[in-house]
Amino acid sequence: MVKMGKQNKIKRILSVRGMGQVITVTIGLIILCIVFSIVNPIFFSGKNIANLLRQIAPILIIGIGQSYVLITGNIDLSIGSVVGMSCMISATMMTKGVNPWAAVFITFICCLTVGLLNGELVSKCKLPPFIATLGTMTIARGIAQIVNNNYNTGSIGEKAKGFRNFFYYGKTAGLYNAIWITIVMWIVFNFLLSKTRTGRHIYAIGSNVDAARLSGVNVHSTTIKAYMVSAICACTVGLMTCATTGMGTMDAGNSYEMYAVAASVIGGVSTLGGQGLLLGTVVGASIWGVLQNGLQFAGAPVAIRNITIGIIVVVSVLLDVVVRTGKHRKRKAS
Amino acid sequence: MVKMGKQNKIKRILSVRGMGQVITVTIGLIILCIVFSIVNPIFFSGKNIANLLRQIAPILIIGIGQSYVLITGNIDLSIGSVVGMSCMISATMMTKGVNPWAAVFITFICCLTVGLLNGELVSKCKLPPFIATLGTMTIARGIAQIVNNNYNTGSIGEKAKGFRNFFYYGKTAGLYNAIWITIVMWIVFNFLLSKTRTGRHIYAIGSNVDAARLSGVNVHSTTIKAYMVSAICACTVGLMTCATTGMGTMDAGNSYEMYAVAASVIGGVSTLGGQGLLLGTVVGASIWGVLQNGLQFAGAPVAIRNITIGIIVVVSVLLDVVVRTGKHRKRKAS
Amino acid sequence: MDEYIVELEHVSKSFPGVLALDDVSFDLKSGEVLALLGENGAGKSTLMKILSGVYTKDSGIIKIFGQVVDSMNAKKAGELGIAIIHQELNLCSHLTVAQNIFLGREITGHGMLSSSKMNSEAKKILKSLNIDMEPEMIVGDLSVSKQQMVEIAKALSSNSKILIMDEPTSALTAKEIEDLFLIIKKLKKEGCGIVYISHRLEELEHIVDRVTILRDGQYINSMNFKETSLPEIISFMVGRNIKEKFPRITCKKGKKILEVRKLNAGPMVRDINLDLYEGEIVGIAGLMGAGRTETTRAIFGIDAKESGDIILDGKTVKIEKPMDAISQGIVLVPEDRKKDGLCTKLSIRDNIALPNLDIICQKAGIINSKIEREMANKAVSDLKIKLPDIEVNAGSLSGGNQQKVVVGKWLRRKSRVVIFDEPTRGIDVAAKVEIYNLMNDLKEQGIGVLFVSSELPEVIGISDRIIVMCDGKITGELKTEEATQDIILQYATRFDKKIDKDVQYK
Amino acid sequence: KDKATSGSGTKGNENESKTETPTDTNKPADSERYKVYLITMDQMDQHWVNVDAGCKKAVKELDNIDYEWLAPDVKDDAKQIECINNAVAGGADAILLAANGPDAVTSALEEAEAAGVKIIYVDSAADYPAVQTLATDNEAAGKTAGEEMIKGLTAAGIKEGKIGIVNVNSATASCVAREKGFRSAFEGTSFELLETQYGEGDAAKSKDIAANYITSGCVGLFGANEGSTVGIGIAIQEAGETIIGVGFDKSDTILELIDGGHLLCTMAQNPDVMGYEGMKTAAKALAGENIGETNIDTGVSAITKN
Ligand SMILES: Nc1ncnc2c1ncn2[C@@H]1O[C@H](COP(=O)(O)OP(=O)(O)OP(=O)(O)O)[C@@H](O)[C@H]1O
Ligand SMILES: Nc1ncnc2c1ncn2[C@@H]1O[C@H](COP(=O)(O)OP(=O)(O)OP(=O)(O)O)[C@@H](O)[C@H]1O
Ligand SMILES: [Mg+2]
Ligand SMILES: [Mg+2]
Repeated sequence: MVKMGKQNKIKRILSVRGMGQVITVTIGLIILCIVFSIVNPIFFSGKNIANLLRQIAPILIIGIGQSYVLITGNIDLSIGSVVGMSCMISATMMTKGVNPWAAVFITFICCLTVGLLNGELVSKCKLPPFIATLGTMTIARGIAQIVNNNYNTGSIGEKAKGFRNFFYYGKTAGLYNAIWITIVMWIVFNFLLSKTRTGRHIYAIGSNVDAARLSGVNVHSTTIKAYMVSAICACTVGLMTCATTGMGTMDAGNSYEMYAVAASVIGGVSTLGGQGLLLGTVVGASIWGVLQNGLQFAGAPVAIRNITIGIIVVVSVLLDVVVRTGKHRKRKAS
Repeated sequence: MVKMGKQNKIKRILSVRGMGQVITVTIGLIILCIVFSIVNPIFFSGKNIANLLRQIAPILIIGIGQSYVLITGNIDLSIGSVVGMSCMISATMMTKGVNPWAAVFITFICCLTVGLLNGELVSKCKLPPFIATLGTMTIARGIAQIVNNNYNTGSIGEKAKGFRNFFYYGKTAGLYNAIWITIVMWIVFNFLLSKTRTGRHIYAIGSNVDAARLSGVNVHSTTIKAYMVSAICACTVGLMTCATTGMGTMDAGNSYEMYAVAASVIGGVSTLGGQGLLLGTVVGASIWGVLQNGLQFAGAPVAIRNITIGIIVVVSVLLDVVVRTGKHRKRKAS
Repeated sequence: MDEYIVELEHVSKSFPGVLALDDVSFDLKSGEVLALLGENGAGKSTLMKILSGVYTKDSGIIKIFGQVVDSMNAKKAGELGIAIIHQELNLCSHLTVAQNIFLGREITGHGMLSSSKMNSEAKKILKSLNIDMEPEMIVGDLSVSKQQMVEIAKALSSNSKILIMDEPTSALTAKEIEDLFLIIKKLKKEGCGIVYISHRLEELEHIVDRVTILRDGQYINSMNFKETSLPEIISFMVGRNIKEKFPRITCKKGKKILEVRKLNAGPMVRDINLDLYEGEIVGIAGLMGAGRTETTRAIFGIDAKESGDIILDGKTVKIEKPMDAISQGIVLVPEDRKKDGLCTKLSIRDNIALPNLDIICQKAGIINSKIEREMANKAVSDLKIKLPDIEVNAGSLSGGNQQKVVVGKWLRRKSRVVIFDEPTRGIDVAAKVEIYNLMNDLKEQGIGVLFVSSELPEVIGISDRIIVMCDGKITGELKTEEATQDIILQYATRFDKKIDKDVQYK
Repeated sequence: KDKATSGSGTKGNENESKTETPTDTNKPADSERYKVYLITMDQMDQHWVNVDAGCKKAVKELDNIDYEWLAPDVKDDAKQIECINNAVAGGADAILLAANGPDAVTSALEEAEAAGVKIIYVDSAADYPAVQTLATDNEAAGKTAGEEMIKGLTAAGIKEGKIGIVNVNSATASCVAREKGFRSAFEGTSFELLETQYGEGDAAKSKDIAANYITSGCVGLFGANEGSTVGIGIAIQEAGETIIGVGFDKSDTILELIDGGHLLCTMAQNPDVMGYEGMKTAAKALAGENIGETNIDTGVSAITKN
């Protein structure tokens, strides 16, 4: 056994769950940025960076939610539909003259109900999370459609100007509010996950649910909390979408659940649970956003975008698996 | 020990893995049909039934593929994209003057490659199946888009008449060929799954991969075979789509993987592996098709369809879980 | 000192098909170390799990510090001051040492986890255990023995008054065991009551005050350790009429079937040499964790071999995966039936057919369901498996019957060697005899039988020759006539300097 | 229709001062180069290719334009807004936009205009003032389609019956407008217009829907875009009955179906004209010239057999 000095402390931080993956991917992100800047110098202009950050924002927020759920060893496929639901419910109410902030409040309640339902189905009813949230995904999309009677809403109007500025268009201290919201949410949820008891329990049930239960962790309420966080994140993105477009779109958030999985997984969150850092999710979401933005500036057609993204998802997880198996072998042999 | 009489034989069939679920859902299907017939008598007309069967056909075929993969305890998210790939590759070749049957052959090769890749990533590289096939899903969609340079193809023309009749429009013995193809594929794959060694191995690795390996099952090749079957099914549906529309659509097959999961799961295939019957998949796909068709005749808007389908997915799995836990409890108490 | 802090009265508990505890009474005083002894499956762990609220009792009374506790659960037990170190590791492998130690009762300040405080507390505990381990290391990266120490530290950190240790030393090194004993002595002085479960009887004299013995789920007796002797304890533990229970047949020893030469596979299989002849059953005895299972796994091709040869009927065979072994005629009835033996969601018919599909299938790989059904029915009637129908799920059978299915699926094919790893674990006495008879049948047919078991009486009762393993090595080979439990235990505890010579059991 | 309102003419003068384009080293040094982006709803349809082709043609003639086509991977308001933001970040002087919906992009356009970008609508306008709108009046076109269908039905001696409508989804404004126009043509007739069904623009799905309509005895079918039209065409072709099919957009497959007599006609827009004229307008606006008409209907022509 070796005594650990200060230089080893750095080493230790690097060896924290998933930190290796975060670093690998950060390097990948930097390379991507350099490549895109060379291909088209506009990519690295100040204007585009502000813009890019605002594009990363929604992906990162849903990525945070999905990361919470993935770390507990489950999955949330309903995210995209909850985004749509949130967008439609808030917009419909605003077009009907409801005060924007009241509408926001009610929207949160509705979305949290979906989160609660997900948690109950998975944790109490023991449905496989994939199926439970596939079901709620379809139902939530149906609600998004029915809420304004199968049509997108009209404009949410002038009265909602404050709402739109708050969630997307306004700037505070030189930075778009959408970015501020993302930063605040990240700080809050990162704090919850890394510094509180609930956060610890989320990791524990994802790592070994039986051990966690034997240690007195309330698996049921912890699972529900994770799904609630996911619903809050999806709801926020839905409101952001509503603020962005100034109307309710029934299709809003389509396939966002998959983007969220991709952002989380690229950032080193394990789909098997127990492992992952929200720092990684930032990098994962950034890679996703940079790819979309950079490939567009590089003039790449959609097809190339898809192929590149697919390969990056597979390779980043493959890397992770290879690294972990390597470690595991070493451990077993020692 | 009890000797078995003839009446017990029926009992035995009923007690086969998942048969209970199949029967429950069949009753549900019958009720649905009755309700729809009452709402709109056209629903039960001969013409609509022939038509309905043809609408069920693609869902059932991809359902078969997904069932194979689910029974091994994995999942295939790439199905929809492989449908798109198959449709675009075959159509592009035909518009470029390739002989339709040669095009079909090449299309199969391409799709099987995706199946093989899925199998290798899951079984050899030990990627979580969700992530591996999420990656190949994106890549395959990219290929579908790039194959005709990011555009839908034009018409596949007169020369492909035979191809179109074979896969969709023609009739044999009074039944559409699309239905015949489905029947033949079902018979073949049901036979493979229930009557052959490989089929047994598929169930075995889904039930307990370690026990299967210790019983001499080649887990690697069995996993690959299951993904191959899924690719064959998706490819066939892609060709069918191409034959139906007479052109290649890059979007073809969008979200079919989820329809396939739904058909399988409603029919009693467990997403946890080891359990399910292709007979159930027939019922699951039929429910799906009947809902789509019947709700149109009933004049229901899309939202209601989504909500209905979501609830049916959740409830049917919930029922299954309840029944199984009930049994378990009874056993435990005894 | 004489005050009872735990009193269990008339506790019973049954699992599907097994009566694990039958009207057991048990008590523990403060400031004593009580050894709870018994064979595998005697019900020790079950009793302790009931005490610590993991399982709920079917009937009986639990009194803690004189108070009757009605509905015990894990959380309540913790609050009452009961801590348990489980037999199996129960750690979150992704979390750090300190995080595991404080899981479920994290130290917080202002709603925030105080990591530094937990780390320093953990460090203190680890230090008191004399473990040189950083509290921020990830548990999954630690060796099994270190993980076991974390489990111990976790239990100690709760400052409990009642501490249960279920085989804490099975994975520890000699030094770690010594440190643990020091801790136990210290806790004893502080007035803790400690229940200590172990199969390593040589450890007892260092710490134990009293022993309580269970057998087949029943309370046998309790006595002060000083007033008894190990042979007496063993006789109470084993305590049944061995002759009737172990049907023995004699065959002529024929030619050599299997030869294992210099087999190495990981730290638990070191330089294994063994021979197996026609017409004999070779027993492999040893303590828990002696490496017997790993040896059989290496032979069967589940785990990779580092070196060594397998020679079957004079020919060296290449076995890289179980498939190879099966096709060569070597089969394994694995130890862990839930994990390795059964596909619980499949029917009995499917399970029995699974390894025999080459026989059942026609050329094109198509199953002949008639042959399949006959095979399954034959296995069921031969082994007297109790079931309503061969189509029911394997998971719905009782443990013993499941075990019979696991055994039965390997007896339908012509094999040269059948390896049984703990085939009688968790099954009732009558079923055991059926399995012995099966092994005898194989022996008569000239098939080589390797029989791994932790139950010494059955090894002695059934084998013709006994190989004893300890710590991954073969430490002795005995003819049945010369074997006694004492001698076997001596060989089985020949650790490489794991414990000083003078403290070893003689 | 009051979309693409006037008032954009005055904006034309503002850019006199804005002569320097973003620092892009690849460009020739002459100062009067402009960057123009075309932003469409997605990249899939033939329609957009034709708009792009029109733009390219104009760019060739103009020779002081750097032109690029941006499109989201799927039709999605939020993603189209990202495209607009990207174009602005990319130093656009003008944007030719085919707005996904009238309302969604307005704030993004406000931001763009604040950054000095000229906006010209092609194909479909947003509810925000622009230099010019070059589009099909979708509602009028839909009405024309309805009238064509009534003509066809009358010619076939059909005076009443059910009519089925296959649309993309209820979210695409242009297609919703077409449907509205189509429905308006039937006011006062004794035809029954059924509940609209949505096929996501997927020809195979639309075909299933159309086949169900035919089963329920429809005498006429309307498809609101390319995929929907292919869907109704092949369904009619297969049914072999005299059902009057009228659709939108023009593609090889659709033309073939018309030639085969399975579709009565399709409403062909002139996407290349939109692209070409739109680019010319952009150049004019950037040069500070007068634009004149702010709302140009690029027209539709009903393409029938021959
Ligand atoms: N969860 C369970 N389900 C079913 N049977 C069980 C379960 N746990 C224990 N048993 C059975 O109860 C009996 C007692 O088991 P227990 O684990 O208490 O034995 P033990 O004395 O601790 O043995 P060992 O020395 O092997 O640890 C055994 O027959 C075992 O198979
Ligand atoms: N998968 C594993 N990972 C880590 N350690 C293991 C693993 N399997 C076994 N061990 C450890 O290796 C040692 C040898 O175990 P093994 O099962 O081979 O012994 P055994 O003699 O068969 O004992 P048993 O009485 O349990 O059958 C034990 O200390 C055990 O804890
Ligand atoms: Mg035990
Ligand atoms: Mg063992």
